[in-house]
Amino acid sequence: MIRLEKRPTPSQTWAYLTPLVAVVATMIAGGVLFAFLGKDPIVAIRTIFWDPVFGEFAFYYRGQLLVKAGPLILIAIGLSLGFKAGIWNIGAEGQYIMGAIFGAAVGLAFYPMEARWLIFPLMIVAGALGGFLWAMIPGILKTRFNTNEILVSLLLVYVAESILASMSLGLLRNPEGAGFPGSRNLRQYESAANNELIAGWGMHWGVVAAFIAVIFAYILLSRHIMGFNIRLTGESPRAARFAGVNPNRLILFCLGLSGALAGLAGMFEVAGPAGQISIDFNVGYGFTAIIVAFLGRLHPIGILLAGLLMALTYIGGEAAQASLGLPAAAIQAFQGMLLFFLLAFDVLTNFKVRFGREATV
Amino acid sequence: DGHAPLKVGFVYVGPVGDGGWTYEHDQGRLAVEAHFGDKVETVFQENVPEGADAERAMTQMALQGADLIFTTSFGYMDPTIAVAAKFPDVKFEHATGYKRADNVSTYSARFYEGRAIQGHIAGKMTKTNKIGYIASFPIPEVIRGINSAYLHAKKVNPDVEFSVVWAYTWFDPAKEADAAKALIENGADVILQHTDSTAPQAAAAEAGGVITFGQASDMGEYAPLPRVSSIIDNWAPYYIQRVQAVMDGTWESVDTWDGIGPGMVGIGEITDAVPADVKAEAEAMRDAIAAGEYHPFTGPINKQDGSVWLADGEIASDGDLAGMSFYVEGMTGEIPN
Amino acid sequence: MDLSINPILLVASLMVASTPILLAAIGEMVVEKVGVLNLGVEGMMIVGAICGFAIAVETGSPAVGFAAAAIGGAILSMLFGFLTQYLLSNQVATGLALTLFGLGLSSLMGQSYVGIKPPSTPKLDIPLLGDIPVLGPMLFSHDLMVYVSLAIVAGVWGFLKYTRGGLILRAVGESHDAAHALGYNVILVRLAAIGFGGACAGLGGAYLSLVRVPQWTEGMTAGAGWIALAIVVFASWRAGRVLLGAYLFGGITVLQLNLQAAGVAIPVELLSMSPYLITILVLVIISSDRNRAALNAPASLGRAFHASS
Amino acid sequence: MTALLSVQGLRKAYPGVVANDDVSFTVGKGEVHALLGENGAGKSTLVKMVYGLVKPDEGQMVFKGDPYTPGSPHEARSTGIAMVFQHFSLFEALDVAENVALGMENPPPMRELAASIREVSETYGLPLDPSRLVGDLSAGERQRVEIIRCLLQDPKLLIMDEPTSVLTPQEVDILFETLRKLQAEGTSILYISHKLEEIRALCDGATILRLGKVVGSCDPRERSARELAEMMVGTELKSPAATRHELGDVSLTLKNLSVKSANPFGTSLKNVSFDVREGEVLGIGGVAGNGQDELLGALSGELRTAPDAVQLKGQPIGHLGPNQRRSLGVLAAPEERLGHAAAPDMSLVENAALSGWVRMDMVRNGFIDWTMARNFAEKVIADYDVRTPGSANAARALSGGNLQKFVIGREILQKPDILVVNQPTWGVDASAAAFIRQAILDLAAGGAAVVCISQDLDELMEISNRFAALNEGRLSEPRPARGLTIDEIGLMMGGAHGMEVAHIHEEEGAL
Ligand SMILES: Nc1ncnc2c1ncn2[C@@H]1O[C@H](COP(=O)(O)OP(=O)(O)OP(=O)(O)O)[C@@H](O)[C@H]1O
Ligand SMILES: Nc1ncnc2c1ncn2[C@@H]1O[C@H](COP(=O)(O)OP(=O)(O)OP(=O)(O)O)[C@@H](O)[C@H]1O
Ligand SMILES: [Mg+2]
Ligand SMILES: [Mg+2]
Repeated sequence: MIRLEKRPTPSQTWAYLTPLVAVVATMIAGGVLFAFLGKDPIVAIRTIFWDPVFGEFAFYYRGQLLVKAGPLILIAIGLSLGFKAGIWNIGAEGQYIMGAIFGAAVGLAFYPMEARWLIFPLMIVAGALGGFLWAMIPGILKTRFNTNEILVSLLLVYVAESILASMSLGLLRNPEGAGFPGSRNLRQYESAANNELIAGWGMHWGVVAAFIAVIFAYILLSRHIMGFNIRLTGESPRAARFAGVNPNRLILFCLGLSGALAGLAGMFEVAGPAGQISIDFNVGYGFTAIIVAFLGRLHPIGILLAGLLMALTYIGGEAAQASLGLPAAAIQAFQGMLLFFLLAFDVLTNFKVRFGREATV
Repeated sequence: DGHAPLKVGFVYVGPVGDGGWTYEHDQGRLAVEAHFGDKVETVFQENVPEGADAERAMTQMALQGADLIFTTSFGYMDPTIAVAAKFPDVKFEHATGYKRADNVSTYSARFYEGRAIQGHIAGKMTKTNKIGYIASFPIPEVIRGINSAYLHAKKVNPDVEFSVVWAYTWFDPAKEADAAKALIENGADVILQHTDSTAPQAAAAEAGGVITFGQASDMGEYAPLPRVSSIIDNWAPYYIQRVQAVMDGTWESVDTWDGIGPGMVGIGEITDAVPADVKAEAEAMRDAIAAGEYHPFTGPINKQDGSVWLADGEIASDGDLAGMSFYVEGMTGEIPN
Repeated sequence: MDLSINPILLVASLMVASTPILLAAIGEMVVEKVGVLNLGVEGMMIVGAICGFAIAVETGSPAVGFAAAAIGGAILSMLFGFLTQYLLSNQVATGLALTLFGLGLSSLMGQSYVGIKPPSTPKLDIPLLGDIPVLGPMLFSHDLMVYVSLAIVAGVWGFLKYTRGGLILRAVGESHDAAHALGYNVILVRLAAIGFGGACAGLGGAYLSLVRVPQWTEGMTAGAGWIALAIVVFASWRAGRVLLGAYLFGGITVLQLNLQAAGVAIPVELLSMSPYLITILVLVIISSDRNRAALNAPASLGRAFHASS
Repeated sequence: MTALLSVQGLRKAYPGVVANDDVSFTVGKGEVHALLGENGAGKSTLVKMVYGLVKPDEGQMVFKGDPYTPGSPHEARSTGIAMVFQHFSLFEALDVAENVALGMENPPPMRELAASIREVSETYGLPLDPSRLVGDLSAGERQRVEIIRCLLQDPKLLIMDEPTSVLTPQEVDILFETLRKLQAEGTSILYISHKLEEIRALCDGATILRLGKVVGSCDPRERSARELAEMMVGTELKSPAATRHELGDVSLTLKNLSVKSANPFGTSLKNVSFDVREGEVLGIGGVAGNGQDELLGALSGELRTAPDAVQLKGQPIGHLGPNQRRSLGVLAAPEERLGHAAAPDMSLVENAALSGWVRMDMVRNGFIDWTMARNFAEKVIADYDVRTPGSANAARALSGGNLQKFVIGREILQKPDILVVNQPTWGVDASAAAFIRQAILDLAAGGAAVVCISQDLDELMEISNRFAALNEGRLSEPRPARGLTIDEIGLMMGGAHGMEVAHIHEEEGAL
């Protein structure tokens, strides 16, 4: 069987190499899956990984990569801070929804007043606040009552979804929408719109915020005492307490920050790419971001790359659906495989793998 | 004949395997393929969320040379308009929406016509005088269906009562099953559903002594009992006609709202579980509606609060129907929000 | 207010409604009891749902279907077991990946089973018991799987409390290092528990697709696996309380629909969030007693084990 | 005496270390045989091989005349070998009977097992209640569980790896009586301990290991403790020298400190009071698990108390957190090196910043100056002779002794006014231990007040001015260390649990 020997220090080389190895392994295994489904594996892999970036319509897809990756990165950055400290916010989806509702509500409250300099910044604040408050619920329950934050944050996703449905059918319903569900389209409201900064580039304020978040997290983790405390708590909670870290404050900080970033992502999405609050506004970014965070090994730069990679598999996967008739489910299974391989190869960073019968029991 | 085939794209909100809404649209796509053979090439993308993803799916199809794109969910309305503006040479067909453009048509089905027939059968057949209605979301489409069914049940059975459960989902089999059971336990012996899974059918079959109607698809596997009839979304005739129009160069932006007559709403076979006289009445109503002789919303009809909506003999306008957000007189309970 | 809800029927239908989460939760409880956190319950459930459905349709026998569902769930869980136990991957992330993968895989497997009606699972009309006035229709008129799920709960309870196997299982969850030092094969014990958890989740999924709904559709578990996870913590890792938690959640879910059907004037949105809100509330009450919660939680939950001695 | 177990040419290599190399020795029937050696000499590895937990790379074993190759501890137990582990192999959330059952091959039904636990434990003078949770037991009682677990299986060979390090002197006496009784019944015992006087009192033979190799064997009854120690180390030993200096004012005062443990199985502190002067070392003894961790926590600031309960030169600091105390000059070095005093996977630079950033001024506007942190780490490494390839290495890559030197150095180089250390030389070899003790004495000589919590009584006698003992969260009255006898210390530590407790309370009352 396999035998693992713990390395005295994690291998730097493997830390960089494992994601590449995992992607290659996923391509091979995914190719087998696609061949099994009767598609040419080479074409399928090329459609997924190559065409969106270098193919005929890359001019369009490159921008779309940013549109898709933006919220994933923004949310994943927030989550990664908590995950690093051992605080498991699984409910970013709910915080994303609440951010969108808060942001949109503020924007719509001003309709049809035109004052972009006031309304859009207010929406940003409201979006962050919405996500923050929603994340504070598991935070406060955990610090006050020791309630498991994984489950509370998760259950609150369902609650947020109910609120979203009720908002798009009630309070925020477009009064000129003939009774149909869904709010006004914020993209058509100049003061609240989060449109592309340069047409066709895909870059909107949410993507800018994601890049800022990456830089912010990088500096926080590598230079700032707060980031040090976060890492320390994750490595060894007891040593953190010895170092003077207040665990409750850290829990609230991490949950609050991840909630605020998820809320921001929701707000930028509702005012931009999605355009409106609707029953099915949320599409799982909050859950996918968890995967992105781990795919990026909880490192800001890693998350940036992982977010882009994940966006690539979505966009390439959609292209493969439309052009090769590959079922959506195959893409989902393929993404699952990618994560499996990434997690599996991670072992190489911390362990030397030996094969053979030698028994260390 | 050397012509490149016409490329037709379909954007679906659910998986083609949902057995309901998306499934029936995909049946329409397959009918197009069967009808035109080599002359068309169809592509589709399933599980496309509304919003940015829908916009991308449409753009992608347009970039890859689609000539006609059907966008089959209400939530695709704004994305369809936005993408259509960027690709003026591509024709778009948006289902159930109300925004059009030079290259965007809208189409929808008058399901309330089928609901009238269901209401009639239900009113005649109920013994407990309690009819359960599993509703999805409180939107005009659903409210219209409830009102139509209620009016026609009430017409033949003044004692009838409707109880509505809002499931807040189009499709969640387990929840639909629970809702059906709750209604049955509450005394309902007829279940109408405006959600897409067959779970309520199964729940009714298990309970026994309950009748149901298929929704979206025929759900014929539950015939003759509990399913005694059904409303079928039949998009094939429309899709074939619109593809033909593009081929002929006669395509224009139109707003289509078709019912039983043109075949967009199909009434599934009424089984022998329905007494012959009731069946005959129901079929007569179906034919009258199809022929345009009868409109299910013909006055006098009052709103729930007792105010007059339609005077005697007055027929509801399409505008009123499209935005319907109230119950008719006699309905109990409130519409959420 | 005229509350025409019939409590007998309510109990009967909550038992059916709760069975899928009960099965998944009791399996997950065993997994967590042995010190492993598998967040992939949803994925294993849905794979069980399609395996059970497909095999039941092919063979015409729901019993064979259920067996296949258990095997399907267990096989999928072994993927998690291999990654977390041999390759020491992060359990949270691996569990999430399992859910993603399971959802995709099940849709692929189920493509040709959409719109098919499965063979029906017969109800046991237990002769004498079924005739007892109130209790008969309430408790003794279900299909076999309802009783199997109860038997599994009782079995798990008895196994953990009274048998040596159960003792070893708890010991491994408590301190894998000590268990290893005494010569118990930590990895094997854990794999067995993970497999059991997968099998139970598979059964729960199949109960959905074969009995409760019954049909196959993509994504039909609709979050039931997550609720099962919540129930385990809610139950503070005790079999009896898992039953209580699952029936409570199922009960509220059914009750809120019954309240709607009975025309009670409570806002629908509030009713539809009530199962989640009430679960959170009870969770808060249960976990606020810090010491008790800490005593019950398996001490090595979620920690990777690497035998280094 | 005929041979019960004989071991021939055993070898076991770990990556980078040969833990055992060509080890041979024999244990006779009814013999109590000692294994001696410094930390890391390979004693535990050797007995784990005998117990079937580790497979040897080379070599044979013969048990009762038959070749013996245990594949697992189960096999060892069925052959008649039982073991008490160095680090307890107990499960805190399970009860005594369940813990015992887990260590037996064919345990009887629980009810019978409970009865026999009660019976056997009383026969051997180690009373135990089978229904209690192990987490609620004291360290001494836990050890009884391990021993009873072995006794119930009627072992031919009983292996004990450092059984006395957690016992009071009185408990040690009871244990020895038990072992002599067993010996009289014909059971052989393989005994590992660092306490050479014990070995001289108990053992019939000894094998001495150094760096994995057998370097000698002897009859310990015929050697002095010093001779034994020098055989182990291979060189002469030298003891730290305390300089004589005047004590200053009272620096640290604890007044009726009571605090609840954060750990459900921990011991809460009850009414602890003492004061320490500048230049003084207060030694606090006691068996592990009697509130040592909590006392360190209450002093370091990890556990908050009433402000007045802890005072620095009369100033209340009980409500302050660790970093506020650090800025006032109160520093601490916890017992657990990996995971408490240091984060295992972080580099030494980061670990230097961990407790050093406040006092060494490494943080400006919330940003850490990593250059300063690196310089500090390198100063610790240089001044305290920490053997490591560099400051970028992870803490867990250091050996225990070197990491301990790093941790102690890190605190002392911050020039504390008050230093609290817990088990400063635990698991550290003789020369490193001497180095650390000297550093503590030098610190005190420079005018700092030092509280040294330790289970090593010799160490405490060697470095402290006054001595007090913790027992179940209560602290005895501190007394001058010079002139205390082992018996007196034993009584201060609370004696054996159970029977002796009442007796002790009388004594305390009489005082
Ligand atoms: N699993 C392992 N992997 C790698 N090295 C190990 C392992 N176990 C022990 N070692 C090393 O083998 C050597 C001998 O260790 P062992 O535990 O047998 O020493 P010991 O004599 O019992 O020491 P102590 O007095 O501290 O208990 C040490 O250098 C130790 O670091
Ligand atoms: N279980 C283990 N797994 C892997 N490596 C280990 C293990 N135990 C010890 N080591 C490594 O073996 C080496 C020796 O460690 P150990 O703590 O046993 O040293 P030691 O001989 O006791 O030294 P010191 O006397 O300084 O404590 C270290 O590099 C350590 O990282
Ligand atoms: Mg040892
Ligand atoms: Mg050591």
